[in-house]
Amino acid sequence: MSLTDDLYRETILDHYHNPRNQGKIEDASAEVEGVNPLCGDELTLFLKLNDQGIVEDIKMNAHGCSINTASGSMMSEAVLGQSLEKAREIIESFKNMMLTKGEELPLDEELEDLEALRGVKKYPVRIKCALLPWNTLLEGLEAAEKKCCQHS
Amino acid sequence: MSLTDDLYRETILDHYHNPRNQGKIEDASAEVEGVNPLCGDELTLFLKLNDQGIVEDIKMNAHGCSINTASGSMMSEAVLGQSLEKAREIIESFKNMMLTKGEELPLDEELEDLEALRGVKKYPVRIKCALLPWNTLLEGLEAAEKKCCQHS
Amino acid sequence: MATILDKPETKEAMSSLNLEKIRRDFPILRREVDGKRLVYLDNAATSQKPLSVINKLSEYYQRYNANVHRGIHTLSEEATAMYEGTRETVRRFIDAKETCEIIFTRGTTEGINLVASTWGKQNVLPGDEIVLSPMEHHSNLVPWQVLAQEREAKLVFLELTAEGEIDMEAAAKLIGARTRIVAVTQMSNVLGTINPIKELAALAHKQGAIILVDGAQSVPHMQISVQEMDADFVAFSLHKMLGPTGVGVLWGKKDILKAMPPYMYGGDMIASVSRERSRYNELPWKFEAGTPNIGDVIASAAAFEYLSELGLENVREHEVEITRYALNRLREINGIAIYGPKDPQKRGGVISFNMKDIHPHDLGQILSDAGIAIRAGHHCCQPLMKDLQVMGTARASFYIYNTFEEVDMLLAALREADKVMGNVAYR
Amino acid sequence: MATILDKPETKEAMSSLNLEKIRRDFPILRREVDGKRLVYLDNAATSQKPLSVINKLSEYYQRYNANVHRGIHTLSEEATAMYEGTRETVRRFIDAKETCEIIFTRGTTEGINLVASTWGKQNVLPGDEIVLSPMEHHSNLVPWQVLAQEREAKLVFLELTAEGEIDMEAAAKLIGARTRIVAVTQMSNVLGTINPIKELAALAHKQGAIILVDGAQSVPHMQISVQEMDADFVAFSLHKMLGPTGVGVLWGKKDILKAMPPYMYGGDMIASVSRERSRYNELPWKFEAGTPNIGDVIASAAAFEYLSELGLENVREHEVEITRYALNRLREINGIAIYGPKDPQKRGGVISFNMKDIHPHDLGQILSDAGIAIRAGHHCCQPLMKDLQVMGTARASFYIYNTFEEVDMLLAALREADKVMGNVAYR
Ligand SMILES: Cc1ncc(COP(=O)(O)O)c(C=O)c1O
Ligand SMILES: Cc1ncc(COP(=O)(O)O)c(C=O)c1O
Repeated sequence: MSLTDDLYRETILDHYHNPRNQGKIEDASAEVEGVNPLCGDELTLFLKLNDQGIVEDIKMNAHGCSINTASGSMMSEAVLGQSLEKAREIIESFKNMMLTKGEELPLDEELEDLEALRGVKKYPVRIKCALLPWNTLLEGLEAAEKKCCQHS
Repeated sequence: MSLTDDLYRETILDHYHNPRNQGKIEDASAEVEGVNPLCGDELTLFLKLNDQGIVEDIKMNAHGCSINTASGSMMSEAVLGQSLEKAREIIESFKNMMLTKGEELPLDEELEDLEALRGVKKYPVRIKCALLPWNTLLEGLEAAEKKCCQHS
Repeated sequence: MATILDKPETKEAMSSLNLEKIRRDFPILRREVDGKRLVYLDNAATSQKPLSVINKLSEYYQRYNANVHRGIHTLSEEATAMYEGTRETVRRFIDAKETCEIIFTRGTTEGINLVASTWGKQNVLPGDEIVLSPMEHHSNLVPWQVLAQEREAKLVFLELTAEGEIDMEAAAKLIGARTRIVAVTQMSNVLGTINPIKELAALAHKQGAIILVDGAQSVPHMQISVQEMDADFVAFSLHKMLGPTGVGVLWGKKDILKAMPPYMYGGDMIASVSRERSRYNELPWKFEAGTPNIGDVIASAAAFEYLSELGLENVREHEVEITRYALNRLREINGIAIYGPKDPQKRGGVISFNMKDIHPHDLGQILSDAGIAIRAGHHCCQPLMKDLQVMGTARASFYIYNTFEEVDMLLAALREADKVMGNVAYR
Repeated sequence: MATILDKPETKEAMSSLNLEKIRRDFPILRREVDGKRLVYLDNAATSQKPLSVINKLSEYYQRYNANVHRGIHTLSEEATAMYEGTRETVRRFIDAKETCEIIFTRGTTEGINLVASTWGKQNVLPGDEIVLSPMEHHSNLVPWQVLAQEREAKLVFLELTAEGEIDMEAAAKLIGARTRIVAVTQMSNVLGTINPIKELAALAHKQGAIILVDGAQSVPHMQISVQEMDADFVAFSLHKMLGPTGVGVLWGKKDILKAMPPYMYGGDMIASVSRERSRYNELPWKFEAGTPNIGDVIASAAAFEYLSELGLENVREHEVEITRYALNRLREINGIAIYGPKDPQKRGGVISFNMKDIHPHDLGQILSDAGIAIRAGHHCCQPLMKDLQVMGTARASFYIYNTFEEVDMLLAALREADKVMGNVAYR
C-alpha cells in the first residue's frame, strides 16, 4: 500500500480530519462557489480583505474528499494574512507544482505543508480535487478586489 | 474471369446492347419512376392496360447498368400481353429467385431468359439493380389498375 | 453461510456460469495493477471484452475492411454483408420484429438524443408532459430538459419508495392525459433497481403516450423482448455488454420510426439529392448518416453471440447470486449505507454504498491501490444523489467473469481503507 | 516514358515512399480475392489500416479498457490519459492552437451536422446566405439544405471552371454581405480538385462570414495547418487516414465553439445537473456527450503517428507522381472521359472517369472480378453528377501503399472490361 500511504500521509489526514478555517464570514468581501464537474464536489469560499488588500479572513464550506478538504485547509492557512499579490504568488507556485511535468521545484519553505500534496500528481483525476479550492480562491480574490476598488 | 463470364452471359449482353421496349407511351395508363438510392440509377416506366386488364403495351426509359437494363428488357418481354394477375405472378417468381437463399427453384419454362439473371445473386449489391425495374413495375401495375377502376 | 465463506473454492461452484472458462476468454483479467491482480468491479461503466470480440475487430481490419453499402467490389460486399448481418443478430437478441427497426448509434446517449430531437420536436407541444423517473442517468434526463425548455413542456418525475423502486400507485396518477412520453431506465445504474417496464408501458399507452426505455444497464444483463415489454423505443450501448466502445443500438417501432424526420444528414441516408432538396432513404439507413462505425458494429456481433451462448438466464442467475453474496458481506461492515432494493431478485448486479465519513473518492482511490476497480462519484445521476442526500457513492458492479472470491477481496480492501483513513467504523 | 513503362520495378523507385516497406505494414494487402491479389484503389471511400493501428486497438482492449474521465481506478486513469493524449496528437497534426478546440466525432458527417445544428441554428437568419461549392459531398450539402429550409435562408453555389476548379472571380461576387458561412471541401472526392481555402477564407472573413472546411479528403493526404488556412471549422474522418472506422475530428476556433450551444446532451458534457436544469461542461467535453469511442480514438493516435513518420510532404509527392502516371496511362484509352484538373499538382490522388457506353457499375464489377477494388456510382455527389451530365463515374483513388504496377493492372483490367462488354472503345 505504498502509494496509498504516500497519498494519505499524515499531514493530509490531519488537515482532512481537522480542516482549518471552516465556516462562513457574514460580512465577506466575496463569496464564491466552486464545483468539480467530474465528481460533483462543491465548495463555498468566503473572503475578507482589509483596506490594504490583505486577506484578513478566509473561511470555507466544503464537502469533499480528503484531498479536496486538506488542500483547502492548507490553502487557507497559507494565504491568511497575506497581501493580494502574495496570495496570487502562492496560488501560482502551488498550481505549478501540481501541473508541471518533469523537473520538480520544491516549494518555498513557508509552504512546506503543501508539499504533502505533491503525491497527488500520481493520480491525474485527483489533481482536480486538489486544485478546486485554489481555482475558487483565484475567482474570490478577483471578486473581492473589484469590490474593494468600488469602495474606494 | 469465370464469375464475370457468368454474369455477363450472352443473354444479358444481348438485352443490354439491344434493350426491348425502350421509349415512351403517350397515352399510358400509368407512368412511374424508380430510383436506386445506392447508385442513383433512374428508370421511367410506361404501362398501358386494356379494358380486360391486359398489359397491352410497356415501355421504359432507363439509363442503367447492364444488369438493370437487361433485367428491364427481359421483364418487358415477360409481361407484355399478360393479365394483371399473371404479371404479378411473374414478378413474384422473379423476386423469389433473386431473394431466396438456399434451395433454388427453376423458373417456369416461358421465363427461361430470366434464368440468366440468377448469376447476379453472387453480387448482393447488384441484386438491387436487377430488381429496380420489377419494383417499379409493381408500383406501375397498382397505379394503372387504380386508373382503370376509376374509368369503369 | 459461515462454512461457505471459509472455502472460497466451493463458492464458485454456486455459479450458473463456468467462471474459470469465461475468465480465460478475457485477456485483461490476467493483468496486474501495481503488482496486484486486477479485480474489475466497474462493469456498469463499461465491461471488458472477450478475445472473440477483439479478434473479430482485428480480423475485419486485416481481411475485409471497406466502406459499406455503395461499394461493388468484393471487400465492400463482404463488409456490407457482415454489417447488415449484425442487424439481424441484434434483432434476434432483443426479439424485434424487423431488422429495419434496428439503428446503429454511438451509444445509449446518442440513441436518446436522436429520439428527443426528432420524435420529440415533432410531437411534444407546449403544456405537454414528459415523465421521467428520479433515477435517470443524465443521458436520459438532460435531452428531455432541453426539449421541455424549447417546447415549453413540463418534466414530471415519478416517485420512489424507500427502497428505491418506482411507486406504481403514484405513477398511475402522474402519467396522465398530457403525458406524451415516459422515458425511464429499465435498470438503475446506481440503485440496481429493475423497473416494471411492461406496467409503465401500459400506463403510457392508455394515455396515448409512448415509452422510451433506457436499456443501457438491463440489456447486457437480462433477457429482454421489446415485444414482450411493449416498449416504443429501447436504447443501449454495446460497450457495456462485451462489445467495443463506439457502438450502440436504438430500436424503435417501425411505424414510429417511419414518421420521424431524420436525425443527421449526409451520405447513406439519402435516396436522391439535388442542389436544393433531398429525398431520404428507407429505414434503418434514414437514421445512419455518413460512414458508420463499421468495424465495431461487426465486432459487436461476437459480443451478442458470446452472451447468447452463455444464455442470458444464466448470466442473470450468476449476477443475482453474486449480488446476494456481496450484499450480505457488505452488511457486515459497521456504518455502511447500501442503496436500492434489498432483494437481489429485484435488482441488477450494481451495488452503491457509502462507508460513513469516508468520501467515495477516497474509497475508490484506496481500492484502486489494492488492484480493485470500482467507481466513485455521482454516476451521472446528480438529481438522485440529491434525493439520497449524498455527494456521491462508491459503486461495485458485477458481470459474467466476477467471482465470489473477488467480493471477498473487495471486503478486505474496504476494511483496509477504513484503517488508512483513520476511521473507526469497522471493528 | 516508354522505357519506364517496360520496367515496372524501376517505376517504384520514382516514389518518395518506401512502398515495399509500407505494404508490409498492411496485412490486408496480402489478401487474395478469388485467387487474385487484391489491388485496393478505393481509398477515397476508406483507407486500409497498418498493423500499428490494429495492434493499438487490440492492446487497448487487452490491457487498459475502461470508461474515461470519471474513473479513479488505474485502468480508467490510463485510458483517460491515452484518450486525452490523442487530442494533443491531433492538435499537433493540424496545427491547432489548443487541445480544447479538438472535438472527437464519429466522422466528417457528424462534425458538419454538429456545426449546422448548433452554430447554424444560432447564427443563420431568414434571408441569410450559405455558400457551397457544386462539388460538395452530400454530407456537406444536405445539412445546409435542411438548415436553409428551417431558417428560410438561401443556398448559394459557387461556380466551377471547365476543369472543375472553383471560379474565384465569380466567388468574390457570390460571397457577399448576406453570406453567413462558406462551407466547402478542401479536396473533391470526385474531381480531385484542391480548393484554395485560404483565399476563400479571406473572402468569407471580409464579409464577416465564417468558413467551414470539409477536410475528409485533404487531411489524410496533405499537410494542413488550420491556422495557416485561417479556417473556422475543419471536419475530417479517421477511417480515411489509416485510422479505425467510427472516429472523426471537428476542429473549431475556440471563441466560436465557446459561444455555441451543445449538440447532444448526457453524461460527460455537463458540469452539474438538477432535475430541471443543467450547467454544461467546458470545451471540448461540452460537445462529447456520453461514453466516447474510446478504443478507436486511442488507436487513431497510431494512425496520426504513422503518417507523421512518413512525412505528409512525402505522402503528397507520392500521390502526385502516381496520379500523374495514372492520368497518362488512362489517357491512352480511346473513348475515356476523365474529370477534374489535368495537372496532378492541382489535385489529389482521386481519378474519376467513364469509358464510353460502359456503365460504371459494370466496370466496377468486372474490375472486382480481377481483384481490383474501385468505386462506381455517384460518390455521394449527385448534384455534381448532374452538372457533369453523367449517372455516375468509376473512381480509382490512391494512397501510400499503391504502386505504379497496380496502375498497370488497372489499365489491363479496363481493357479486359472493354472486351467483356463487347465494346470497341479500345483498339
Ligand atoms: C469530401 C467528403 N466529405 C465528407 C465525407 C463523409 O465522411 P464520413 O462518411 O466519414 O462521415 C466524405 C467521405 O465519404 C468525403 O469524401
Ligand atoms: C442507465 C444508463 N443510461 C445511459 C448511459 C449512457 O450510456 P453511454 O455513455 O454509453 O451513451 C449509462 C452509462 O453510462 C447508463 O448507465
